[in-house]
Amino acid sequence: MNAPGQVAFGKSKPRPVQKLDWRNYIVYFAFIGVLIYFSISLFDDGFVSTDNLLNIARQTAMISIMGVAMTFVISTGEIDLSVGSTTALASLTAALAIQSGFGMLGGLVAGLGTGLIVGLINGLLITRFVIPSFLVTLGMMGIVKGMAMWVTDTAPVPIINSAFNFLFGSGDIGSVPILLVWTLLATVAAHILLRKTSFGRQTLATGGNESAARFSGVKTHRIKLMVFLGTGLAAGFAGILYAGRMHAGRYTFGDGDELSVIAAVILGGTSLFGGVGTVIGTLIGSLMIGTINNGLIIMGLDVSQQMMIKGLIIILAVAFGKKAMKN
Amino acid sequence: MNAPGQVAFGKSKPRPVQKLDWRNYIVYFAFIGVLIYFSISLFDDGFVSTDNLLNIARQTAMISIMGVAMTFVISTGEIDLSVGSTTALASLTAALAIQSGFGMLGGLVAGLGTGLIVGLINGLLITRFVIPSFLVTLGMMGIVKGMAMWVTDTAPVPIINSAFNFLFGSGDIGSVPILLVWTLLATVAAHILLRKTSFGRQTLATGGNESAARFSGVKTHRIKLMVFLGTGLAAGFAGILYAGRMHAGRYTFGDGDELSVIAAVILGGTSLFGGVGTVIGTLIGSLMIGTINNGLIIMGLDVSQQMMIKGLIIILAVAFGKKAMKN
Amino acid sequence: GKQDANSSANGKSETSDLKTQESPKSGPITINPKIEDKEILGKGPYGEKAVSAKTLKLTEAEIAKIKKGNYKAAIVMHYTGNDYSTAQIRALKATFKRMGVKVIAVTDAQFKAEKQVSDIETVLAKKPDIIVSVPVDRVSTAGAFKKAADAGVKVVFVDGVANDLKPGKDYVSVVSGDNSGNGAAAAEVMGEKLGGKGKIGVIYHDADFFVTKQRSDEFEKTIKEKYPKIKIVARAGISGPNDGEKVASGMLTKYRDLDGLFVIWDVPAEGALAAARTAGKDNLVVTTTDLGTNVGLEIASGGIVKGLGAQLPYDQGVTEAMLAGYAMIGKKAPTYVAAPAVKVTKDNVLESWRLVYGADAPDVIKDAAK
Amino acid sequence: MMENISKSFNGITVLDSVSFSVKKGEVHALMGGNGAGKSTLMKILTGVYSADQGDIFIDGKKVEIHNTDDARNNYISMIFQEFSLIPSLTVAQNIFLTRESKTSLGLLNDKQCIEETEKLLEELDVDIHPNDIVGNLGVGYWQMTEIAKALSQETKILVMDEPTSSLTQKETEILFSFIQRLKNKGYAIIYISHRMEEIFEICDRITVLRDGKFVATEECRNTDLDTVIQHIVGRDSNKAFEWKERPYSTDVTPVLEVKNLQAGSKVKDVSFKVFPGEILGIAGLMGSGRSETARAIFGIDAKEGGEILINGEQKTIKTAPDAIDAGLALIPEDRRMQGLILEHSVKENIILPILSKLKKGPVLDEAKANEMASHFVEKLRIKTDDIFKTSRLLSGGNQQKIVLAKWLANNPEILILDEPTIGVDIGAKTEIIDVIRELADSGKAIVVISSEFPELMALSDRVIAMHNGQVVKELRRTEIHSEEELQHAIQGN
Ligand SMILES: Nc1ncnc2c1ncn2[C@@H]1O[C@H](COP(=O)(O)OP(=O)(O)OP(=O)(O)O)[C@@H](O)[C@H]1O
Ligand SMILES: Nc1ncnc2c1ncn2[C@@H]1O[C@H](COP(=O)(O)OP(=O)(O)OP(=O)(O)O)[C@@H](O)[C@H]1O
Ligand SMILES: [Mg+2]
Ligand SMILES: [Mg+2]
Repeated sequence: MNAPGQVAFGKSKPRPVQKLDWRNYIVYFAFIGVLIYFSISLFDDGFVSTDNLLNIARQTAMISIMGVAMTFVISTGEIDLSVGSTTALASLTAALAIQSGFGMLGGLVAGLGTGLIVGLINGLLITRFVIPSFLVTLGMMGIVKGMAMWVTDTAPVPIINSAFNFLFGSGDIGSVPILLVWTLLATVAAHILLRKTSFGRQTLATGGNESAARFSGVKTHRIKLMVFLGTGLAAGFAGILYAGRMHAGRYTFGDGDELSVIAAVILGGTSLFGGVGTVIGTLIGSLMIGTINNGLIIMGLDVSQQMMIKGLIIILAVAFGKKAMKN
Repeated sequence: MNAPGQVAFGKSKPRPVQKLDWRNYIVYFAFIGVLIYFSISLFDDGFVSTDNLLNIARQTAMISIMGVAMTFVISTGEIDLSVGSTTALASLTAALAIQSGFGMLGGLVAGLGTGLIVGLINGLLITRFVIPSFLVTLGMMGIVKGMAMWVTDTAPVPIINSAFNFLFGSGDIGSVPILLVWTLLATVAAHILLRKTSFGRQTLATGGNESAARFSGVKTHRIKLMVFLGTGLAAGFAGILYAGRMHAGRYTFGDGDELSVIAAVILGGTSLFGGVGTVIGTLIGSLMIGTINNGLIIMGLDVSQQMMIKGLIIILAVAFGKKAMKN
Repeated sequence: GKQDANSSANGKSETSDLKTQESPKSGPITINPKIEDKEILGKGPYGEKAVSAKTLKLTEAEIAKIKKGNYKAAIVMHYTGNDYSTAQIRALKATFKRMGVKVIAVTDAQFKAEKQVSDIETVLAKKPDIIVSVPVDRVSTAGAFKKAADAGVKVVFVDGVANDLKPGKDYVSVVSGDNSGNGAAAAEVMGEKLGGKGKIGVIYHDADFFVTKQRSDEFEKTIKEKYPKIKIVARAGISGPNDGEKVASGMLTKYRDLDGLFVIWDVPAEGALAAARTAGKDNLVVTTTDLGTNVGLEIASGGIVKGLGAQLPYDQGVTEAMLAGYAMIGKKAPTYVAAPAVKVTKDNVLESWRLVYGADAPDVIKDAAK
Repeated sequence: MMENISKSFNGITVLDSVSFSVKKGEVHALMGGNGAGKSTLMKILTGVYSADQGDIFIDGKKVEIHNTDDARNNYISMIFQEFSLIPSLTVAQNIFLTRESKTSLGLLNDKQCIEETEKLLEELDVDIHPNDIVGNLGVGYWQMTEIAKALSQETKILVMDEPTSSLTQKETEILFSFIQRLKNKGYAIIYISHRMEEIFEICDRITVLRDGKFVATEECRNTDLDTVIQHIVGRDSNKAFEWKERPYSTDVTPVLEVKNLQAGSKVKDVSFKVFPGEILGIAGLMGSGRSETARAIFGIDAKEGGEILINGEQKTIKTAPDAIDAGLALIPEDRRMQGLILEHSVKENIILPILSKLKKGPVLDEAKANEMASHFVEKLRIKTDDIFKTSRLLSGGNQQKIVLAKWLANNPEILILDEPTIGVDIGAKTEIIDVIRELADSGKAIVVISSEFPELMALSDRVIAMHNGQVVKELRRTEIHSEEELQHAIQGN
């Protein structure tokens, strides 16, 4: 076959903005808007201090890390509701491993292993039995939560291993929190995986049109299995980070996180219907939710007011972000 | 947007082709299986007593009623996360109206009105601003929950109106709980609406393929607005029923119900991607969850065990129901 | 939300603890005799003065009589996800066992009043003779409890009663920890550690839940009355146990010069600890309520948490079972019984642990206390 | 009557001051290459898009059509090229959507809808049931449902956008008799098709568009095929549909051998061989089981019996990826459901089957991917603004070309094409035929399923006819002298 066309598509013309739809950019506008608003209104209250901004990074690390993994699951058109409870169980298995003298590495293996096993079971049930992922992971959420309560009868397990606690939660490298380092590592890795590798392409293809993907030779079941292993792993790691940050494992960690994680992903611009996904968007979505939480607390509002205003901001930010995009 | 890849590869099936896919029937098998299991194993513990079976009906009434409305929303490919908190607010507005002397009718109007307003705002935001319903209703969930906390500063409001309490929650007609009557009324009405009216047909069409539906003359935005009004109304009514059953309004009523409601709908066989929906399936899904909850308590298990086994049953019931369907 | 409210965690991290804290297999039933008689600050639902749990006793003869009845009991909790509940359930099960009472169900309402009503209905299907319950909400659960009472079930309330139920008639008794005393103890530790002056913050439970409300109210009252030079400059609410870190971080951002922080119970206090560590505020004085493992460890190792007020869930559970036993044999029971609060600091953390849980502290705490 | 209609998307002009008129009782063909703007023009008429400029007149009166309701109120209806059916609803439900008959209680009268649908389907002679779920049907039936839907509506102006692209001759003829009846009733019919022979069979006038510009309107009687083709492609071209004898050997091991294949109710007993360098055509009526055979071979449908041998070796093919590993490729007949990810760009679709060949270390070589995509966009003349355009926004024929490009890029050993040129314009069709021949010449085995006899005759070295799930006849191309012979073969006698 002859030389490929020298009509350089996408080179002579400006690169089209149309690669993903507006939703992917809204969150940037919305996030910037929220940041500016709080920076001005809460300037005197220390909102813009480096410490506080780093705090936001710390507080959102677990949601961000689970979010980038969830981006893959949602990109395939599936959902994983079990991440929150997996986080709890992983924090406990990690803590128990350390308590039993297996050291930092033992804790790491136990926590990640817990996540991987949950992800594996989810993935196998979804692909082999073709049960909707909503039901599988809802069931799994209960099972894992029950196990987390049962394993120590709801008692927390303290972790006395300062290397573990430093490396997986409490430490700072210079003035950069280790949690921020983990977040960035996870985001960059996931971004490359989604945008730059054939696995990422196949993930999006599976979500875009599963049967067309299969006709094109994509092993869609394997892709789905992999993405659930991914959320499992991320939830396990988030559990380790909770443990390191709080110097303990506890069954309440991560409680309700599934909703925050999914919210961050959707806010970031990934479509619940699959086929469209953005890791960076998810990170920004997570940071935005974290910033709102932080700002409203610093404002000194009641919990009820915080809830109302947070809801309002989410809706307004998206609506205005969309408007800004159009212009 | 419809879900590509959802439609199977078109295997030839014996005629007449099933109207809905296997998932709609699974829940019946699963439900019957669960009932039989508990009836045998818990026979001596009074599981099969009329009282207990009616209890299950009472306990699931609100979920069922919100579920049948949610069936429409999910059939259009959307989702409504705000029903739980709307329920809480409606119970409070109803209670406050009665407390302020507007009587039973006042309470009814206040509760239903609350629900309708929330539904209206959801619907308008989703159709006019084209924001994903997940984000709109997530935001709304926070706003409404915040309002419910704020309106009485988290204090419950007692209802001293025996007619209201009888009619909307605590009463029995003969030995039939009034909650069961409401559930059946709602289910029958919704079933007819979905299966026998052009509104129902257009709801399914909107979820099946929105742009094709629009080409065919379906006013898809109006349909979406209507289905959100529907969940709003149902949530308002569920709030009234909680209030009548508990003789009070309280900000925690319905907390987390959105997940149970959506679970009942999906378990019933409605697809999260839209286009396929079944009201009866939702009712059975809701009853099944209620039966499991009830049976496990009667079994006398610890809470952690209850959680684990409930999750297991959901997964197994669906898997076996599917197998039973195939044979 | 469905989250935690009043109390929490602790250490039954080694199974051996479990055995030691159970009461002896024979002999009369009483609460742990080592508990000292302290004045109870809180008042009963009808303004009654509290009767000390120490005055209760079931003799061997009475126990034998109860055993003959082959009674059934249901435990209807508001929540079971914290140590306060688990310790009570453990004590209830053990004590009922000695009384020959069968525990037929344990339920968890997840802080949802509507679920508790369902739970009561469900357990009634098993026809229990006794219900021991922490009511989620005194208003909205009243109907269900009334229904139980009307069905002849003897109800023992814990920490609160449902409206419109008459003591001695509709319910046997209400057993309560001394919540106010808990708050007062935490305030006293705060006052002592700060030397009577400084700026502090309060993280309270932003919900209509009287258990936690009594604690924070009494904390603030005690600070104002006893330590006028300590100023409460910041106040923020949490809605669940996982909010501690976020709220404390925000508070420390806004008020960099805080000297002390009271957190409503130990789980969010752990979050506050993480926040204080990241903010580099090693000299912050944190006090709280409930003796959980992690805060216990922190106190023992001389960390940021300096002390707390604790209740006695295990003995409270024993008390509840005893009162149910009273009802079974028609023995007159006091309608309001309270167990005192314990003030825990580094000096007495190991003894307090023994008092609270009837067992030795876990090794980690013992090591840290050395 | 439409006057000076212009339309552009994102600044790219798609229609440039086009005028077009159709009279009562006339069948007016609208022709042009892929992406010429035919569908867009008709969507403006039916209110799906609004024109940037220009006016529409009906019966001499200027009308405003801004949405599909306006069109309906003016009695305009359309068979859409991309189908306006709801996959999850039944045939009857789709046909009567928003126009259901009601009982006296205001409830849906499904029984009546089903009865009417039954009648309609009978008249159209389609063997589907009103209660069949549309999503479970093949494209051919899908298209028939769409036609039935249009015919069931009261209308004055009926637009048919490639109504026959997935139909076999039999259905096409039935449709034409319908069109004749409607024409006699005084309907105005606008007919879009790339099948030249049809145009001359039923149309009265022809209007040709090229690149969004009006080229000519001619009376059918006064023109001929060559002139029209010249209008469409803008140059001479008639080497097209001519079969060329190509040498290949049948003494060697067949590349693909199918033995007694059985799958589902539609594939009862299918055996055939394909030799290296050979192009095998499969002819058959709608529902004869051709597509099912292809799908069973490719591992999409479960096989219930028979063997697949590749280069003489027996292969177990349970899934599509298995098939691909074995060197097979299938171009599916349904580009919307199986061929494309409509929401993804042209480039993403083209490179999907060949991702593994585009690696640079662990990551994808984007530059090479862009090059590859651009190359095929050029080669198949896919009309798109750039390779990053969302596939859904391309014209139907250009979407089909992407599906082809996907598999040509993969360079498989055995290529099965199921209706490969649905909706592709006459110019591109000849080029695609050349590409397929080129592939065969390089020693690949090719199987072509097609309902268009001219195409089948032009391509195949050998043709097998299927009827009712069985191979009923095998003919060497040299033995076939006319389309009638093929027609006979597929009737099963
Ligand atoms: N919504 C849209 N956005 C951007 N471009 C569009 C859109 N709709 C159509 N186009 C472009 O307009 C051009 C004309 O498309 P149209 O569908 O009218 O072609 P057509 O003549 O019907 O071709 P075919 O014979 O292949 O169906 C194409 O290049 C297509 O890519
Ligand atoms: N009566 C029916 N009920 C349900 N599905 C049917 C029915 N008839 C056909 N189908 C489906 O329709 C598709 C077949 O349509 P199609 O027209 O492509 O058949 P075919 O055998 O490939 O013939 P051709 O390719 O000539 O059209 C298959 O997916 C088949 O399962
Ligand atoms: Mg077209
Ligand atoms: Mg076919």
